[in-house]
Amino acid sequence: MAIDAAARRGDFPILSRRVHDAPLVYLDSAASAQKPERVLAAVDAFYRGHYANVHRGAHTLSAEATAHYEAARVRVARFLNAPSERSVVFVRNATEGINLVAHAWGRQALHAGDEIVLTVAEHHANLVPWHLLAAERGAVIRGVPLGSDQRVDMEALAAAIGPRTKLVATFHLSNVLGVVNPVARIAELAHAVGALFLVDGAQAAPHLPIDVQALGADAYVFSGHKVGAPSGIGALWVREPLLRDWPPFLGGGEMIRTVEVDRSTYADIPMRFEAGTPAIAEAVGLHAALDYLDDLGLAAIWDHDRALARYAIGRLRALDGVTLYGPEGDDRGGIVPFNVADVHPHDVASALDARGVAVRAGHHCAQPLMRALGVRSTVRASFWLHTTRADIDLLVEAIEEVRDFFGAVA
Amino acid sequence: MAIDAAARRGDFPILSRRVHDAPLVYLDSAASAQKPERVLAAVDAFYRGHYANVHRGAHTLSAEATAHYEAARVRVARFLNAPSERSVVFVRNATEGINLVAHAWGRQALHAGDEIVLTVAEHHANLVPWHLLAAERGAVIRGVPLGSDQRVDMEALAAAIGPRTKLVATFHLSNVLGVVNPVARIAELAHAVGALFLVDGAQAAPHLPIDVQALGADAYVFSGHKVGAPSGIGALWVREPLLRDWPPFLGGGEMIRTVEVDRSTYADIPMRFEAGTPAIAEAVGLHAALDYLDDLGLAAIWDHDRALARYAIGRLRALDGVTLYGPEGDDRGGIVPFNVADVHPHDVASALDARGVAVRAGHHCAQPLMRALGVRSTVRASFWLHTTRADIDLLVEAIEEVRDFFGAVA
Amino acid sequence: MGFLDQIYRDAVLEHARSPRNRGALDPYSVKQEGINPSCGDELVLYLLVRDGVVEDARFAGHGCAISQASASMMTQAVKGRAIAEVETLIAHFKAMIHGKGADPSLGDLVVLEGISKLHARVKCATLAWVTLDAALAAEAAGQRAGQVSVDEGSDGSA
Amino acid sequence: MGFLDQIYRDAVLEHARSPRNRGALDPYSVKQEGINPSCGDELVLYLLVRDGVVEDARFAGHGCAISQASASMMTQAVKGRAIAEVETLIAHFKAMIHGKGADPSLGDLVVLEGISKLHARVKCATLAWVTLDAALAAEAAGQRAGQVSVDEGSDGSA
Ligand SMILES: Cc1ncc(COP(=O)(O)O)c(C=O)c1O
Ligand SMILES: Cc1ncc(COP(=O)(O)O)c(C=O)c1O
Repeated sequence: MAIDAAARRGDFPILSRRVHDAPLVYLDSAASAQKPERVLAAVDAFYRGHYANVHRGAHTLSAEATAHYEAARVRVARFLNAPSERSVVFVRNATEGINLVAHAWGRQALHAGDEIVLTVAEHHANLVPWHLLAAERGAVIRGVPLGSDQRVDMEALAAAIGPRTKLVATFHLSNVLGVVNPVARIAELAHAVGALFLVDGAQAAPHLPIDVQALGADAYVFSGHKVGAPSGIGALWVREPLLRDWPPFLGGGEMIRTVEVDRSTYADIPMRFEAGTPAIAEAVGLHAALDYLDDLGLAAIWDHDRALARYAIGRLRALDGVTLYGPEGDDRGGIVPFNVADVHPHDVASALDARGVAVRAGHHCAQPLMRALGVRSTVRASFWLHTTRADIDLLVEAIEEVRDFFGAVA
Repeated sequence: MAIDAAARRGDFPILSRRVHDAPLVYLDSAASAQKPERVLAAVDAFYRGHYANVHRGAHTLSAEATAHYEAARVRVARFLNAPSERSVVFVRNATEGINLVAHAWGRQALHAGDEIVLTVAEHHANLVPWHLLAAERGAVIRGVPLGSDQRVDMEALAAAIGPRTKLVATFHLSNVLGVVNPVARIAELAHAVGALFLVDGAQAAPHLPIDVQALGADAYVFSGHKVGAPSGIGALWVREPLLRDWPPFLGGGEMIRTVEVDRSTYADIPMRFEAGTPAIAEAVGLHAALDYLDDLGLAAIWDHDRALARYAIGRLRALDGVTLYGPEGDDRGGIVPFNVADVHPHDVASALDARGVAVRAGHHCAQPLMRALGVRSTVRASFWLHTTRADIDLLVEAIEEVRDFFGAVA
Repeated sequence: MGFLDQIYRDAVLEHARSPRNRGALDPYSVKQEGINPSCGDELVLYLLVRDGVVEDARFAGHGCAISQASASMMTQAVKGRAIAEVETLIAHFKAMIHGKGADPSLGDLVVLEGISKLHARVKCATLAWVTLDAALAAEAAGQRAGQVSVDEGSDGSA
Repeated sequence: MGFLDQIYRDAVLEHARSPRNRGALDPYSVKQEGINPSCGDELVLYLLVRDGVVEDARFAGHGCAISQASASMMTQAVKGRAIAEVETLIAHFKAMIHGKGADPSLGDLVVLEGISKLHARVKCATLAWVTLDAALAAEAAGQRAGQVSVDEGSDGSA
């Protein structure tokens, strides 16, 4: 079933809002997705009917809340096609998931001179945790450049991976270039040298079918807020035999087996990695969001996304003075960065906002990539299942007016 | 204004629920608080009207979401009477707040042989992070016992604090004993040797007025879910000159200044400690919850709490075969642990649950305290602003039936 | 207390009050500790296994009526059975306690079926069985002692 | 685009297109870098301070129309003023941009007041001023260079 985006708009209450007297055209889904009614309703019903702390109480509400929370874990495992929910850990967001790996795995596995392979197109979330870890452990980071086609340079990647490589960490779908990384191929390269392979799925999760087993990932992270779930929840999946061996990261209630005043022993997975009261209602919301996406079908969403990308790229390319970034092809989803000649991206974004069109401007938490593209920042329009061609037409119209309005402002 | 608990019941949608055909009597607020309508409405309205990612976009929704999020930070500062919101960091829960201190402060400040002073009455959240840290840094943990009155033994505490003490970390209100710790006095002892003084305010925040300056705390943590806010949010406050000097903990977007593929520099406080997309709507919910509490008045809530504790202790003491724990006095809030002779706490809790009365049974994430009390576990009834004397009467009635039902089961 | 009666059936209360096979076993082939971290309850299970048969089983430790009754009935049920049979019994018990119905081979153990409706207490009922499972694994691996948590080997119904 | 016109007033666009006092200053007493981490824009501000007076001010760097216009107008406004006067001006500018009204002493700078309504862009307008503030502090401390982020010295209206 193809996505009927115009009909889907009705699923998102906020899309009926007006901004500066214009109807809202939300083209910032890559920063954070809006929430379908179904998610809001699920969270609200949970608080009104079943809320309590989890894993703790001997009473009905607590048992119900625990069942809801653990059902969400099973749901995430299914969404990722993970073999078991035992190695699904709830975190705040993709960022925390990556930091968890850096601490629990990295602080014991990395030694001086060991190497971490990253690409210049990573989000800061998949750079900074490794900077902090490398500084502590004396490890070396190898940055892989883009090829001339603005995809990750696979030859350079293969060359960067060597006998000292302990980790390869890269994105599944780029939050700027909109392109899918050949993850399964990278997994082979990483595994050939025995390195851990972590995939940052923050942008892929809302857009593509994910199968962590087919991808060959050892660890996979994503954020709930980008898939239409509430803020404050995300998930980390790690291959089970690996996760079982990692020491704890955060300490506190729920993750223990026995505690004395000066020492403790720790619970088995996944509890070992979930210290304290978790984001309970947020997990329930994540469950509802994944149901919503799977009902529509990730394959259909990905088709819709790519069709919109082709349409938008075609229309924007026809505009004088607009520069587009990112590759074209069947591996290109609906994230479209561009610049307007002689107008700063922030001014473009404000001018679009004045017409109700919400886009992002800046470095998109990808400063190294900006440098690789030879820019300081870009405008970025990003699409999702509720985005229509009409939205893109409004974007194009608004960009035309921007040029008129600003004339040449350096 | 005194708290009219019967009227307040109407503020909490879940309290009209029935459990096993009986009206719900929720006496597990210490594990997690139920949510007032006002909080649910604030979160829902935010998602329907103003949601977007924060600190990132140049469009209206993003600016509105950022204003909401930052207003919540200002609100938390006011709730704690902190001098500035700049040193309020949003975290998932109290547990993460304590772990943040252990990592950002502890990993650079602690050296082999340095000492950490804790009490046996701490929640695991205020024990395990220090176990992990001490193991890494070669530090020594000194556990302070209870006195014969089941309060922290202040003489032993004073004796445990010495020239090698680098940290004193203790609770404000005990999650088991229901007693307030003399925090300001402990602050003096800690500061006399130049130690950092961290206060675990997880139980205090829903029940007492908090003034971090008057308490002399260097760091104070609490969880949103215990004050009627959504799950997935909490706050850490740290005295500003201290926090400003701490290195980052989690790495990622938002907490950086500049990023290259192999190194980064970091933002100023509080952003330095908030990597990735935060719990945005949850912060909005926390704001609403703190408004709700301050409108009622924390001083009034504390009076209500203590009056309920006196009433409950009086009634339970009159029951044969019921053992109560925790001190009595003006420093005792509405957390009442007890055991029923010859019936295991879990069986008591299930029997109460069958009558709609929700209590917790177990070690309450305080295993060292259980040992100190000479028990393996207890039942715990805990009260909040919606708890009435009628609720306590139902509890007492149900306990009487428990004894009849089980007879003597060891 | 109609609901309670379904959980705490007379036979359950009777086993809880007068547990069978309580205490240590000597000699034993494996001694396995099982703990429930959420409440701190612990069980110590002793098995004497010879020629693929559980010749004797006893248990010690502390726990609620449900965990004690479950352990008591379990030790009765496994004594004298072949390991393969015991493994089938474990599977059937776990299925029952997770609400998937009671296999006839469970015999008297069906009085514990009601607990499947009391999610908060399922772990109390399974503690003895998870410990038994781990004890058999330890025995097969030639170990004489071990520790297991009831959270382990979760099957998604945690 | 009525809303836009209130923000990008003619004078603002004119300053953005033809910024005054652009480029490096030599000699200078302090060179202060200011950055906006959320977009990566940077400004380098040069001041020549003598006998408590800002004798000259120039700026370099990259930024949007608002940040460039703000820097251009700021350098014009501070030249020749005593440090105490400049500090008052900074305070008045920050008050205006945070929606607390425009003090008459701001003169031409009032054309930037509309930006107070565009929360997402307030930091663009304040970048030059935060940098100026830091430059004066550096100068007072006898330093010749520094770096500051526009997130610093937040007053709760981040
Ligand atoms: C005294 C105390 N400290 C810390 C915590 C941990 O709170 P959370 O689980 O929300 O992190 C709790 C709550 O369980 C508590 O009662
Ligand atoms: C590719 C990529 N990775 C990681 C992240 C970080 O996600 P979050 O901020 O939810 O942790 C993002 C989103 O901003 C992203 O686009």
